[in-house]
Amino acid sequence: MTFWTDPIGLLDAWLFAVLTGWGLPADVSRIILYILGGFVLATGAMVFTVFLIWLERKLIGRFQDRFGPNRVGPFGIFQTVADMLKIFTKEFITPDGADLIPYNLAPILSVAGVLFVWAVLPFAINMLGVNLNVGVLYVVAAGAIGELGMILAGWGSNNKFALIGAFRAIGQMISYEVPMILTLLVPVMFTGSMGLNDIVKAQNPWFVVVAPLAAFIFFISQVAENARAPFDLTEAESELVAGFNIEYSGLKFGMFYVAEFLHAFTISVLFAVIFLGGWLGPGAEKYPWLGLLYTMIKTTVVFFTILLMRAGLPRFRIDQVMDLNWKLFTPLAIGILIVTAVVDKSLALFTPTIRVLGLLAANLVMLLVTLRFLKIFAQKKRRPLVVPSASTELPDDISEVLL
Amino acid sequence: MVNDWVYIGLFILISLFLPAAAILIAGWLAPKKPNKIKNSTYECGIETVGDTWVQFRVQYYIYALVFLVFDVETVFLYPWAVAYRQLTLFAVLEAVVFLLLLAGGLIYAWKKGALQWN
Amino acid sequence: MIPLSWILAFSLALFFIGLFGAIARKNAISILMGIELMLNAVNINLLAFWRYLYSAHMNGLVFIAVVFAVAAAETAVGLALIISAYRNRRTITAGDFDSLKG
Amino acid sequence: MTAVQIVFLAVAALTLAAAVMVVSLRRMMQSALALILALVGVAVIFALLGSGFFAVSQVVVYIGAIAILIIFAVMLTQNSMSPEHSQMNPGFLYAALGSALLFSSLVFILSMWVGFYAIPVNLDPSVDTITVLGLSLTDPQGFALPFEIVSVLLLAALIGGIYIARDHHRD
Repeated sequence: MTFWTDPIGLLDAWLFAVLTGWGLPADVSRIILYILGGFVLATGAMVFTVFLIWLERKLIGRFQDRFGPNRVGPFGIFQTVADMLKIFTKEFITPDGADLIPYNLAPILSVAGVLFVWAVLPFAINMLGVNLNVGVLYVVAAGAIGELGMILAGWGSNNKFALIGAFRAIGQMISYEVPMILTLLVPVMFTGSMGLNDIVKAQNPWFVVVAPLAAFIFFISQVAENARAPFDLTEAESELVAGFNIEYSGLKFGMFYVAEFLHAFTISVLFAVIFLGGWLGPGAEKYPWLGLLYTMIKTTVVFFTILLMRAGLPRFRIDQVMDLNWKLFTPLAIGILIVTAVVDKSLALFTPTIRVLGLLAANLVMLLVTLRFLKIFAQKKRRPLVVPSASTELPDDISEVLL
Repeated sequence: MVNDWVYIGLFILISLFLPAAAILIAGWLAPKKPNKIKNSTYECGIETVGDTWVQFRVQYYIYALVFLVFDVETVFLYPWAVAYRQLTLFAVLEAVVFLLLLAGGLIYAWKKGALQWN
Repeated sequence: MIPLSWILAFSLALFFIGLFGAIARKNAISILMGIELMLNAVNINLLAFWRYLYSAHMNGLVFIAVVFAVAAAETAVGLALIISAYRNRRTITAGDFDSLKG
Repeated sequence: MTAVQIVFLAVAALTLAAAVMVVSLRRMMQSALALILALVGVAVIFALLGSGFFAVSQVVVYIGAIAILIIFAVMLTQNSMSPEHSQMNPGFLYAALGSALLFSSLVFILSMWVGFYAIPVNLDPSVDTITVLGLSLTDPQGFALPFEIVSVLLLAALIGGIYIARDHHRD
């Protein structure tokens, strides 16, 4: 156990020795170390958000042919720090008639719902909070807490628009949770465990290779759950009066903001861990720092994709969002689950290569069938529009968007 | 195993504490000058009309209903997925029947137009 | 460890609070919430008995899962009924649903 | 008293307080929030009893879905009950009395049962409960029938709920 093979274990053993050396019982020292570790991890995540906000603004600026923040510090890197200083000293305006407990609990729950996930994220083979044996479901449960935060915000504000925004947000989030839960079953099936670190270790080859469709659906439903462009119709900042968070000001509003940005990064890590092999890579088992590097590279790729989607795609309409979920993703996710389970079980006796090829072929067939169906539906839908009344409406079918 | 949950419990408390502490500190730093106009409900400058807690379309409830049914299935399907490696083909087919019944419910909802946003 | 008696006393108390809610409240949604509390108390009991007395068998755990499903089905249909009744009669007071009275 | 016992007592007290709030608060929304608190308390108890899977499922199913459904229903029917009036049936004191009586008599009867003072056996750490649960759920000699019946039940609930809740006047 050296600094290069197990840095956290080393630090932990050393601190444990120090604490017990002071005469503390072993249990108490262990709990103190847990609290310390948790604090470092959670605070690290929050501080990291400051950097993420700068990165995102800078990149979105570049995508849109602007400079982005460039005044405070080199490349404007201290811009968010300045923003933070400002937001910390802004007044809290509490609307009349607000239900105070839900109103104040909501921003806390929103951030906490994202932070919870960090307890189980494996960044390297031995750099993680815990490898919880129900890790995947724990992540889903944390999402439920975030939803609760939104509903409380909408309710507590005593404002029609906030409530309508909250309803829309919740409707969208719970809808996209369905394909997410279904597609998450596929990696669990391949692994035989719900622990995220076990899932990483089992990826030979990466799950994105054996279950590309599931990975795609999981990715899109996570982005939708994060409620950012192109799925940000709960907020639509350029068109509507914000969303559920309209009555918040100062840092309480900032907390929703932090939650959103941290969430975007968290789902990138999650996707990298569950489908892109997490810390797997040459030499990562021996040298966790390499594993950390691999995780970060994969996460960055996913994060860039999310940002590109945000910058490049137009916003969906609410009926498109709902149709995309209920009429395409959910049935497809059920189909994927059934086909994967049956194909994998029937190929269990063959060599791994044949198994992988079989699963790939199954995915390809499903993709082709889906595209075929979408085409038929699109033609069916399009027929009334051919009437010579020269309707200039845009096609309002989800399949149009996808094809 | 139990230790895992101790860590999770402590971590949950910490992640609730951090944002709460930040908000408290900000509340202590920030000025407090409430007045009637500032505290009134923000509805684009228009006076609030009627009861705030307006009623909502039933569509949201139907989405939540379908979601609930698919959510409960996790309790059954996740243990099945964890045990998948040790299952026989027959046991896998049982879960397929389970999923097909749920898919039948989804198709019913679709045909009845319950999934249609209008 | 926690003695079984504590857990059983706790779940009994939760059950009877739920029972009181289900009997004494006027509002149909409140009645449903009382029933949820009772089902949760039952689940605690099932888990406790599994853990303390029958940890070799899976019966208790399967039953908990079934109770989850039953609770979900009951909530879904119950609330749908309440909403439907509200739409027709503008009330969700359980005592007012008396149109079948002769 | 060990640390586990202290945590249990604190959580149990919190859960019971929340449950009392559920049945006594006048505003439905606050009552629903108290219900969520009680459900979280029960989830913690599940974790203390050594079943992390059901603790997490409790949060996913009860808080993530059932509580949200209840909140939706509360909002949909908001105007029907004004919180100024009593939410209790006229004879609620009898209900309270009856519940308390039944509770104490049951505790009294239970206290004479030997199993009441049982101490938990240590779980075999080599057995993964979730895997065993999954195996027995699909085992034809085990619980395959309940497993399939549950899917029929859920299907029935889905169809029934949608049929009832839909607005029949609109179409």
